[in-house]
Amino acid sequence: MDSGDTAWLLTSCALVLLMTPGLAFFYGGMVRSKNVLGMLMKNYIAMGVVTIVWVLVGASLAFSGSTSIGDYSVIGDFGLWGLKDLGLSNELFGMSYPDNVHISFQLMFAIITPALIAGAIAERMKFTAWVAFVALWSILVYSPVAHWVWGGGFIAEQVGAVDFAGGLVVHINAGAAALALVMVLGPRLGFRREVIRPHSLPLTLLGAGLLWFGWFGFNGGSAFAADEFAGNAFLTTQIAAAVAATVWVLAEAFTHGKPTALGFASGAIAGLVAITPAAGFVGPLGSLAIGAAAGLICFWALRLKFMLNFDDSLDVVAVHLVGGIIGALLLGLLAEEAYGGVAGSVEQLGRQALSVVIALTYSFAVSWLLAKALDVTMGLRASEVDERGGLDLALHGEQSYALSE
Amino acid sequence: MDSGDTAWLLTSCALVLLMTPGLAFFYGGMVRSKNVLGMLMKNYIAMGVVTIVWVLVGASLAFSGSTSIGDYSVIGDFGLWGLKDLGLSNELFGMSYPDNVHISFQLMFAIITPALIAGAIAERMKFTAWVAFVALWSILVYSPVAHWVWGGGFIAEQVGAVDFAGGLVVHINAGAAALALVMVLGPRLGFRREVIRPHSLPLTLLGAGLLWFGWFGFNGGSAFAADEFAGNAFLTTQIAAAVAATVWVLAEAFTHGKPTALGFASGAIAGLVAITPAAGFVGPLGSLAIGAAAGLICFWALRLKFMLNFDDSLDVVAVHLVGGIIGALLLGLLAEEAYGGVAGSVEQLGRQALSVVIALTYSFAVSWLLAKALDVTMGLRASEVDERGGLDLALHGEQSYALSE
Amino acid sequence: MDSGDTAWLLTSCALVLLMTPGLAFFYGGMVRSKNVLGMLMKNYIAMGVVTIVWVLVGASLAFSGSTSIGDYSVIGDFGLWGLKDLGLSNELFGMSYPDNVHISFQLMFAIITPALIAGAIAERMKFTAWVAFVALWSILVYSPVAHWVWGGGFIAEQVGAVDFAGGLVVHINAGAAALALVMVLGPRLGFRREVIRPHSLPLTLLGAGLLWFGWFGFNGGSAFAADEFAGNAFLTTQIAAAVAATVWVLAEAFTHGKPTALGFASGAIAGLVAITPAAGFVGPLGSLAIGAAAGLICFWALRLKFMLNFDDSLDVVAVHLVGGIIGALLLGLLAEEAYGGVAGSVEQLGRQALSVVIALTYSFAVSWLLAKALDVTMGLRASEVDERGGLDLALHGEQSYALSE
Amino acid sequence: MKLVIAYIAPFKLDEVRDALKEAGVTGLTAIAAQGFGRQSGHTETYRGAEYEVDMVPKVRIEVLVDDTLAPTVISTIETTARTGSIGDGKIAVLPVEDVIRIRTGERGRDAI
Amino acid sequence: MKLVIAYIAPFKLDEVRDALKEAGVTGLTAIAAQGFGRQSGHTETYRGAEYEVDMVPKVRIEVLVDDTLAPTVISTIETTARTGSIGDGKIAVLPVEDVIRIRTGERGRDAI
Amino acid sequence: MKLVIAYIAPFKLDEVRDALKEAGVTGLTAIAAQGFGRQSGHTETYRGAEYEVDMVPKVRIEVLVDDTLAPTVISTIETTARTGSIGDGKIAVLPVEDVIRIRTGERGRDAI
Ligand SMILES: Nc1ncnc2c1ncn2[C@@H]1O[C@H](COP(=O)(O)OP(=O)(O)O)[C@@H](O)[C@H]1O
Ligand SMILES: Nc1ncnc2c1ncn2[C@@H]1O[C@H](COP(=O)(O)OP(=O)(O)O)[C@@H](O)[C@H]1O
Ligand SMILES: Nc1ncnc2c1ncn2[C@@H]1O[C@H](COP(=O)(O)OP(=O)(O)O)[C@@H](O)[C@H]1O
Repeated sequence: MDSGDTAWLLTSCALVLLMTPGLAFFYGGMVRSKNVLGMLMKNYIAMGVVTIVWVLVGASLAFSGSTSIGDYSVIGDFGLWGLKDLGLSNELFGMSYPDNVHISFQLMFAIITPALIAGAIAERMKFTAWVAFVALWSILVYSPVAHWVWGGGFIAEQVGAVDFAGGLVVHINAGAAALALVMVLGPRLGFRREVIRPHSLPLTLLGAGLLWFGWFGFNGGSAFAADEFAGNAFLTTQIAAAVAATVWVLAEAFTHGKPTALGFASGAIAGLVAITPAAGFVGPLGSLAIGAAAGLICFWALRLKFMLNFDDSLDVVAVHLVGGIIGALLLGLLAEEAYGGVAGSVEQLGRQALSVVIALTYSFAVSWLLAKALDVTMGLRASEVDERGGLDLALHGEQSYALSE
Repeated sequence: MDSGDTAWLLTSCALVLLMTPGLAFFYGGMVRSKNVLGMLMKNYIAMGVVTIVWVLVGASLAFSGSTSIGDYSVIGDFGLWGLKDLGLSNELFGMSYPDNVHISFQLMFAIITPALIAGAIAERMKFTAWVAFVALWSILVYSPVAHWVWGGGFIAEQVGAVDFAGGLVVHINAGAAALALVMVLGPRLGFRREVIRPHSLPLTLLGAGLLWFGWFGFNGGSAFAADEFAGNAFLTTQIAAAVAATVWVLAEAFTHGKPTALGFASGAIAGLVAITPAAGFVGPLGSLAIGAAAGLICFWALRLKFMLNFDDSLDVVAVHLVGGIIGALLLGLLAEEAYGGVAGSVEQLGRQALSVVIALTYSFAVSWLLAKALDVTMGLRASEVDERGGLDLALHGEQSYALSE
Repeated sequence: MDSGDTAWLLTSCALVLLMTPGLAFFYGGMVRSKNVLGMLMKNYIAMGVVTIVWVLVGASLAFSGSTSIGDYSVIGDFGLWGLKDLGLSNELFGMSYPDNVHISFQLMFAIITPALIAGAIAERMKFTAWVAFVALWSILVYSPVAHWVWGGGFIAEQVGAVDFAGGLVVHINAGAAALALVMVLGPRLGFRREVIRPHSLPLTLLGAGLLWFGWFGFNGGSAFAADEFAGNAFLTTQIAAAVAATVWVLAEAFTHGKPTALGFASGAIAGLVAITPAAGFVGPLGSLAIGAAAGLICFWALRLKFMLNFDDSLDVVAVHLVGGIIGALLLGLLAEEAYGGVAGSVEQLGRQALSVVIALTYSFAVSWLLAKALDVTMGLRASEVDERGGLDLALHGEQSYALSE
Repeated sequence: MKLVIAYIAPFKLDEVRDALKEAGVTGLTAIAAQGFGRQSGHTETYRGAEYEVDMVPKVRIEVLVDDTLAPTVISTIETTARTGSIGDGKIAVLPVEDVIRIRTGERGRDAI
Repeated sequence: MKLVIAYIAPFKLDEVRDALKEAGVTGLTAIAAQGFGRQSGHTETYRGAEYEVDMVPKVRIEVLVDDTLAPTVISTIETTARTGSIGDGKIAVLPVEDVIRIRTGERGRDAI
Repeated sequence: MKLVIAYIAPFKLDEVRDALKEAGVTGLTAIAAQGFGRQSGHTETYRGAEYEVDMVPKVRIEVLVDDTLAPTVISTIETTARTGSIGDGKIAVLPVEDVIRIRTGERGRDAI
């Protein structure tokens, strides 16, 4: 084992964990003040629930052994349940750092993925239903897709698509689930009629700053070593975020006349999302192109929800689903063999496109069924009175701010 | 020296430093808006004062040489005062990283420990008295206890208790001091009569997020290397925090009907506290048990202050003293030799219990005397008018928020 | 290449990136609530614009090759434009970690330097003019000065001055530019007449905490390895920050009767600034002296703007220009050869003084010309109505807070 | 002239303002308030300590109107702010002796 | 009917509200305010710049009452809000011409 | 006695308060408000969704005065709050039946 690689992966684990609070504030700033704690909790609770699920079965289903249909490995097994046999070596995963670090690193990805979905269902979903959704989704959707792409499953083996740090597993997966959940849940009261303003954009910018920071662990750590490939992934991450944020505010300036702070933050996240699957496969100029595409296209994709009339409240689809697709596809063209061993080509683009369709379809379908099932059994949505008065008081019995004394 | 270990310890130093601002916001969100800056300052000032004390004498008293009573080493010496002879080697501590990194790492622990106490005396203690308390407490309590446990002192050598990352030295130590200080200081005006609400729970959740993040350096760094033991401590830390937070909100849901955001944050900290002494000695399942115990028992311990009628304003006793004891004792039973060389047993439990009694008694007694002495000489408590009007204006001449223009 | 060094430098890159959001909040808390987003954006946009400039030409001008006037290398060349030929090796810079990590690390410095200037022009400068200023300043001022000091230029080679982590390149450079820009821009409406209070000091303290945390990457990473020199720079950084913050609040207590939270934060930053050029050249006691000097002198320097009547709104001159000079000069006296190979001496002091004069003069002059040019062409300043109503609405079409629903 | 004060639910503000505009009102002022009334409050729990909070967030609007417009203003607020559930709020009408427009110095009806 | 306005110290709000409830008042509205009066202000210092701030935080409550209840309301506020030190605040009584309950359309005394 | 209410631009508050002090006013209360009036609002854009916002931040001050001082108070506010552009705000004068100083129980003119 290599202490330098271990040091970097430990650091990366911590950085990725921090992304979930970062995301909570990114989202939390955008809701109305009566729903702030409800929003933060929908993210923070993932740090609790998904960790438990992961220890019990999630890690095992994703990364231990393989259960196949024909040649296609579709899920792991229960060999690692409870992490009882994790031990202290690096034999399970054959990395240059201990297996327990790899399990922690993967856990942090498993946490933030369902947390991303929370932006879509802001200000109206019941907390209990959310907890159930997260726990079940983690098992039924996250672990399988992670297995297909990173755990020796069929997307890596048969389809031949690549995903450096989670374009498919994290962003497309979460974005498709967000769409499904919103379709079952319905729009907020007042959607498209009332002015629903962010209650504190400074919190959103803080969240964006923490996300950007943490993303270096997300993408840089996904090189699984402290080496030149990690360095390249780090640099491409920075470039894509910077370019997408800048392009986004330029697009705003041309469209609405004014560049906004929320736009900068949104653009940065869009760029980070899009570079995620590609970070280790492209170089600086490739990342510049991906960042520019993400800034433009995701900005444009904001209008989808108004065109198609679904209340994806904090734009998970436009940023994560669309951004993830941009990165997953563009890497098929822009990958240079020198960086990560994959060469851009029309064939690779085809493989990438197929993998996108599979992940998107699976996540959408299972998430939709899951949402329906929960809606029928326990009810997905807070009552109208609770929604009007705000979820903080109704569901959590707390107020976010008491600034007067 | 090993560059990988050095890299991880440098990172851990930075992470632990960040915990003090994190703690400041965790606490700062819970006070009323007239006392926010007073609260933040009581934490931040520890980064100033304790650093100075540590450089001058604190580090030396804790980690240089030993002064014994009979066989029992009770304190270090002045050999390292001013850190003049620290040098650039790793000879003093014989770690695989430089001595100056070890001194920095230990400094960060010395800073956060008195800062933890600040939660108990929120909204009423004079700033000057607090500064004096912190400086003297650091010398009279922190350095000795650190020496006993980690500096070759009698708790490690004769009692045979272990403390991975500071159950005794940090949490029980701070919790006992908090109790003593509160008993001398008395309750806030309006305690138990008025509604005293947190002024900004988002700040508290931000603080909790930063603490969780920083804690990976606290516990992970306490393996003193970037290796499989660090990886295990990292993973157990994550698990205990997650389980305790989840159990706490479950307990709330059963007791009061509603899971709260403050509860999640409190539970997470309780879990992090409890796993601290144990992180490197137990495995994933052990940490699961410790987390669950911390979530339940610390939640229950909240009522102690109402039963016994002391105004431990932000529950330092319930979270840090009780949480620290849970971890220190449970590790005596749950430790597995494979992880950290200590096997759980009734004997080990006895050693742990003895060490808890010693640290708790010493810290409580000296803190109480110190508080009394300061009360008589300079006065501990802000005037009634200052307390009513808020410490921010009265003691610091500032307002926390001026949101109107 | 060494994985431990690489791990530490990757971590340092992330830490330094986080400083720009940290700075944004440090500044953002100090402005009135109508200008918060404007302030945050002036910092965040640097992460976008400077990254793009750096990739295209900035990195190349600073660190690739050299263009000389006589023996004096005054600027790099275009050999590295677009980072096309960066590759995956460590041949360009000959470090023990990959070249792409070195370029990322230097990029983070290039980002925060112009962001520092933003504090001086708070609450009145047009966003478009600021973007143009940052882009051009990065090319015309940052890259040359970085080249002179760190890229093989004449300050390192002929003048013989040293600058560990950016006293000249970052702080004096930004401080002199801030002064120039303020002189062209003029004071805020109501400067010295109206009460202009910070709208949220908790945000400022949060920013200070993040800056302190990130600074460990700034100074610690500037040892370019995970070794005892990094450990020493880390420790001196901590000491200087702690001492300066403490001295500052003491000075306040003596002068105004009350230590303030804003004072603690300001003092910490002053100490961090002053130790920056010296961190790797002095030991613990040297850093103590530098911290104390920074705390006292920068506190005193706050009154300069009132004496000389320029509205350096958030005191970039008093903290960064004065603080940077303190560190750059004192290291000439206090450097000990054992730490970083430079011995304090009157000659070294002379070299340092000369380098200060050069950097200060160059930055001031070019920044002044640039500001004038932009003022004539596009106008530097927001209209009076926009300034009265606040930049958030006028320039960005957003409100920072909507706390009522 | 009258000053019409109304305490309404915060989410009704936009609707009421638009309706008043429609009805010919040229200005109003709104303030965030906390109301106590028949509408039951709620329980907040912080670390196990339960607090009964009777105050609910309301918006207090006030409209200066000419006597002739007052009835319209009142009925407009009544209609748009009503949901039929407890907590809809109240309207109060106060006499006003004089109104001055600061910008022009106009007084009385012209100043509204 | 009357509108009783009182400016009181923020920490007195709970006590005053409870006492008014006791005295038979069925509703009130509270607003965060900044008061200037005989109570001396304070000095704030930001980076060495000292500002004299005369305004202190107050809470402004207002209660719509029937004429007969007005004296009770006034004396209740007086007794509970009084600490005896400068800054206790003031009470003002204004005439009210009409009150309407939005939910039901009731008017006058019944609407209170 | 009168209650003089004024809606003014937030940045004028300090100036108005100082002028009133000068003019002999011994107290006032200020509240943050949102005003809608002739002054055009503005557009806010969040992720491409444009909102027309008519409300602009105002400060609402109120001063209890003796009848004889009322004209001075009004003209002082008029002069200092005026900038000449739309949105300078309005002043309203309401009759007050009684004023009580909580601290002392004084009533009427003496209580102001
Ligand atoms: N007597 C009163 N004086 C001042 N404000 C009142 C009074 N009664 C009610 N209010 C205000 O009206 C709001 C609604 O009153 P409430 O009694 O809850 O419902 P409703 O008016 O539908 O019966 C309260 O929250 C409060 O702000
Ligand atoms: N003339 C006034 N008009 C409006 N509000 C006033 C007036 N005088 C005092 N107040 C309010 O009452 C509060 C207390 O008044 P102050 O003169 O400080 O104390 P006291 O009423 O005990 O003499 C002030 O802060 C202000 O909010
Ligand atoms: N009829 C009204 N009732 C209550 N407040 C009003 C009324 N008209 C104006 N205001 C207040 O006065 C402010 C300024 O009014 P506006 O019409 O914009 O400018 P002006 O008074 O200069 O014509 C508004 O923002 C609002 O707060």
